[in-house]
Amino acid sequence: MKTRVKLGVAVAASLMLAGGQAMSKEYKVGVLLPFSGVYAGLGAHIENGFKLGLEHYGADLGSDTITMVRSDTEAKPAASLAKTKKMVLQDKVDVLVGVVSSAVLGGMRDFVHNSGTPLVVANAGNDHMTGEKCSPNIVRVSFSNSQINRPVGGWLAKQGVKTAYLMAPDYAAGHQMMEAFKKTFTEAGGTIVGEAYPPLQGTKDYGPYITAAKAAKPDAIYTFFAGGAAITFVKQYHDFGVKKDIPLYGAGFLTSAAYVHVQGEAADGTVAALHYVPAIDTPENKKFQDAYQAAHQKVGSEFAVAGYDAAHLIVQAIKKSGGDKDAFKAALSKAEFNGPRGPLRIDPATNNVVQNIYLFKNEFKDGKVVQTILDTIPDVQDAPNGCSM
Amino acid sequence: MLTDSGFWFVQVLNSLQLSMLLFLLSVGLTVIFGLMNFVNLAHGSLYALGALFGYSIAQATGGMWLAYLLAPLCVMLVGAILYILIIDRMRKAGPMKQVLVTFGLIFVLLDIQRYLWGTDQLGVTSGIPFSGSFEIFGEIYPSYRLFIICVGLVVFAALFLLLEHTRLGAEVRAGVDDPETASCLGVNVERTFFVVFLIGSALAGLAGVVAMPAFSAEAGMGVSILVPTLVVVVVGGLGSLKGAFAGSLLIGTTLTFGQVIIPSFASMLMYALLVAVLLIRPSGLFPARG
Amino acid sequence: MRSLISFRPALAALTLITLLISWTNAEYFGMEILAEIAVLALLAMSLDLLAGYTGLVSLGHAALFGCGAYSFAVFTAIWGWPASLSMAAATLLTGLVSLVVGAVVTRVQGIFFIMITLAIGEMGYELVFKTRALGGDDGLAGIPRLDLSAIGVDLNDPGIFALTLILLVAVVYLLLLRLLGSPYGAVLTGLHDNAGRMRALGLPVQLYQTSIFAFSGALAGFAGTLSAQHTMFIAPQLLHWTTSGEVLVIAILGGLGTLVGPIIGAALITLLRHELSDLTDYWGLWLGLFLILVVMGGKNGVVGWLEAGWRFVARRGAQSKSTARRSNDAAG
Amino acid sequence: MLKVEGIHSYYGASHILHGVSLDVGEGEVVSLLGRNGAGKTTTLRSIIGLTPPKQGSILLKGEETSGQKPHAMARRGVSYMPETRGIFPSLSVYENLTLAEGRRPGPWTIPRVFEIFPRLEARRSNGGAQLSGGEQQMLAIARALLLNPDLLLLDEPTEGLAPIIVQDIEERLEAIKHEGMTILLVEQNFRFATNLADRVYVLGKGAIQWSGSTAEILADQAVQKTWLGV
Repeated sequence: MKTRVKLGVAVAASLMLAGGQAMSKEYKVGVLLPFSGVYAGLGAHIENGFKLGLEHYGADLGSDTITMVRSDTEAKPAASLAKTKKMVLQDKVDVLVGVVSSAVLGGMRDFVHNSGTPLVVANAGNDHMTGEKCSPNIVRVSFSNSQINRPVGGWLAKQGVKTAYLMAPDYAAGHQMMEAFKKTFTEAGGTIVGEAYPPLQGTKDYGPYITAAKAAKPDAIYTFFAGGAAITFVKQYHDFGVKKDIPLYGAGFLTSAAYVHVQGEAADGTVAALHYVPAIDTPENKKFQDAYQAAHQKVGSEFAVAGYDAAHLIVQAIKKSGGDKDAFKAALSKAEFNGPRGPLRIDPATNNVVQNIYLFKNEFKDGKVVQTILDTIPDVQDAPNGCSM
Repeated sequence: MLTDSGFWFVQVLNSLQLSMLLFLLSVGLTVIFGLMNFVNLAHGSLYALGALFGYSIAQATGGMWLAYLLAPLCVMLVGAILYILIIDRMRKAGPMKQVLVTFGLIFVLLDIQRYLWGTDQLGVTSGIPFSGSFEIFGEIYPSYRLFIICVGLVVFAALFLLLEHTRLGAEVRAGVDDPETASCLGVNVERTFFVVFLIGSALAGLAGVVAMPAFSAEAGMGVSILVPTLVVVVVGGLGSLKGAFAGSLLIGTTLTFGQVIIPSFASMLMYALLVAVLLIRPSGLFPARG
Repeated sequence: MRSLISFRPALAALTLITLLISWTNAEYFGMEILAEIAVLALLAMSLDLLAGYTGLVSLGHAALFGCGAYSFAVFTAIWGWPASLSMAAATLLTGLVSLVVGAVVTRVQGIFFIMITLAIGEMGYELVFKTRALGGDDGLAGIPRLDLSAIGVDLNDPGIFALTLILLVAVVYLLLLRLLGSPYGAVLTGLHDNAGRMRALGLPVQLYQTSIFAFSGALAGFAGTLSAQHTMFIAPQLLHWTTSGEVLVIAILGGLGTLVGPIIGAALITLLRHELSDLTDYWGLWLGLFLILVVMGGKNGVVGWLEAGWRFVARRGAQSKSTARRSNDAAG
Repeated sequence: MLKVEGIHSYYGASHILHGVSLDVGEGEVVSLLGRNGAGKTTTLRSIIGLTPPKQGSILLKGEETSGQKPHAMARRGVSYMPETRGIFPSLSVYENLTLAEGRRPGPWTIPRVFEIFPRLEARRSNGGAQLSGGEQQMLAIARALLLNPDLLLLDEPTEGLAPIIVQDIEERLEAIKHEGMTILLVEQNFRFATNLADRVYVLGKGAIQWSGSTAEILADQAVQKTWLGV
């Protein structure tokens, strides 16, 4: 009773008529995403993007077909590990894709590393997974926490920001993002005048933190928040009227395309950095957004793009390898193509993606938030950080 | 910063705002607890429903005022359905089974919310009253937060009058003290339970719809608010308005000033406070039943 | 009545046999499920001692489970102790922690007990979540399994691991059965029925409650060490109050105060969860409804239903036997 | 007024009443006597509906009322004063009274009960928890009267009170009796009960063991000794 999406069936059928039956192969992709629990929303975005990617690129495989087996990770490490094992050992999938939470990725890591089945990570940004805990079996097509924030420190210092106050939720990703920013910002001569790490869960009342940050009188506030916390934070920051004195900067999840319309006027003036902005003006992005918006009546977010590019990556690697397991893995590590986010490639030294980071500004015009790209930092690549394949 | 009186004044307002939100949530729960001896873990889900109904109504009408009025009524209707189908039948089942049934209800209501409203965050960006801010002691403070504080105080005053100066209030207090005797005096205790459950549900819904413009609405937002609400109820003492009010202020203040003074241990502080209060007063600060 | 007393152990034997039969048929994933069931069964049995037999409903039990898992992980993966020693030390440590916690929490009753255990459990969760040395929210990996190669047992084989856990469930079940049959067990049941009267009789009620809290905690910690070995990775989720809630669900669904109920509950919930989540993304809805219906059915969980069914069958059997005898008499 | 026939009542699993039958005529004061645990309180609780009987019938003014809820019984004119008196501690004396007032039309109003129990008027705004035992008893009786009942069920109105207060209460109940009130009285205090009652039922082991007029029981030493231990 698995949900199976068969794609390229028509193509396969027509080729079969042409006598290519013996040549066609079926590839199984195991999709591991949270479909329930707090990350269910992200799971849905990535899955939608992944399906769209298979639609757009699946035909490239000719007579070969890709079958999806999906499993709900519930964002719980133990449950996810059991389901990963099932996919690899029982369903015998050729490749795994997905994983939103870094804790879930941490739980799967050793098993995936020791199994022969590669995993394409479509969200979880934990630096270590393409650093000291990297694995030839784990390829990340989304981002790493430090990759997004590292370029911002120098950029911000160049804009004349001398002092900054940091704020992020109190968990690994929050700390990694802030650390990466802090390093480049202080190297460029900036000073951190204060930091606050509110709890990840709980009442989500940032009033007290915002009041404290304001009292520290920095030139700018640099933050990372995502999802409901990002909406609440941006709204409250706006309501406290701090923005005119202290501009708000952050990792781009702060004003993600997934929910910036909910923030509305509150997002106005916020500048953020991310590997994808819907405003990117390329034919690849237009094709993606047109199709995505037609199918789902909403803007494709960076999460959807990660799913979409994961599909592209897998199709490309299958095509290159012709079905050979090792060649497939090698092809994943060396993939290179233009996606909605622009040029991207996988760095064989870490298996992390190399991509542009966009600095973009949110402006509230005529009842809508408009995002415009201020600057593009090309080919941002993570150092190996203890990774040896 | 530590000597800046404006800073501390704003933090006091912040703590009041959080306290009032907690009060709106916990007061219904505590009276249901006290009157019916009923442990309703699904109370947080009603909060989420209030926010989500409020979102839909605001979308349809283009403003919040109708949402403030109608969303609590919608939640009250859900409360009525829950009462008739489940709560009423579980009243005498003992706390353990009640915990279990309402724990199951959390799952059910969560998935219904996800099905109806999806998994994305929702929020309104226009038609919000008091969306500006005002200046006080040289600090800028959002007017909407003051609005939340006022709603909390008004509800407290209204409930105080209702409980202390009306016949329904006397019947509720009598029902908390001794439901058997109250029924022998002609009080339809079961109907009183029902009315109190509806009011409690509506207040949870009100909390949700009032919080929605300042925060956002999403399926599942009720689960994370449940624990602080339970803490307020237990610290305040079961069944009393005074307890809910005092407990809310205590927890709201602890969380807010905890966040300012020792940010990473604010929620830990809340739990420590609960343990301390229970060890000194094993039935909370102001229990309705001695 | 006699038939009912032997009914539960018979049911336990049947459950165990069912688990063993499914073990012989299980594929790889089946082994994982069986191991998961066994760990949950141990944890739920430990909670049953508290909630079912002594009447102390704890929503902080997951934190003790997590205490066992995390201390085992620290001893093995960080300090490099052998797994066997670590298991013993982690169990003992959790028992000690439970003793201290138990001495505090047993001072309050009823709903207040539920809340104080929840609060202390959440403090544990927050502590682990924030402690970088324990991996914080990313969790802790690299946990080894017990090395029994000296006696020719390879626990890294999923089948053997699952089998070992199932057998452990059986052993713990028998031990707990003996404990509950002892005078000490009788006192516990008395505490459940009427703590006030026991106190009036001059019994050191709190001492008994604390001791069972400590024992139950140690058992939960032991289950924690097994859970860590099963997944070889642990995350703070393990300690969260919702995990306690789920274990409580397992115990009550199976039948509180029956000891075999938690084993059945663990199997049922685990299977339902995996099956339902394959069928629909809204599996929580169906699980929740199922839970509500079972509890509202008014019997003591699945065991309660089975016992009611057994009584019915037994009565019908007795009736038909006596009717048969009567007709024989008439004939004679 | 009241006719109870063969009722069986249970507390949880334990079978307390084994077919109790009794009747109370209009304007009569009937006393139910018996030792502790004989089932006296359970009989009253069964009539008012707090412990609904599983078998048997209860007829009030000829109508079957078995299984009715207590609040419905109160509205039909049965007023029950529990042994524990049931004063609400979080309500003032006045509020305790208003709770019962106005549910049925009749002669009893708050000013009128203040006439009979002037002590209550003096303490009208005190909390229920601040009253002495005697005051609580007066309040409980006053409250029961305010329902304007046709039938008054009193459970041990003298329990735990000083003799002088018992005397006081006896006088007031005597006055209420003379106004024509029908009363079913449960008592341990033999003298008090026989002073007030017209007829007596003796309850033992969950069943009626003896019944007769007050004069008869006063004469029957054997019954007193066997069932009451007087």
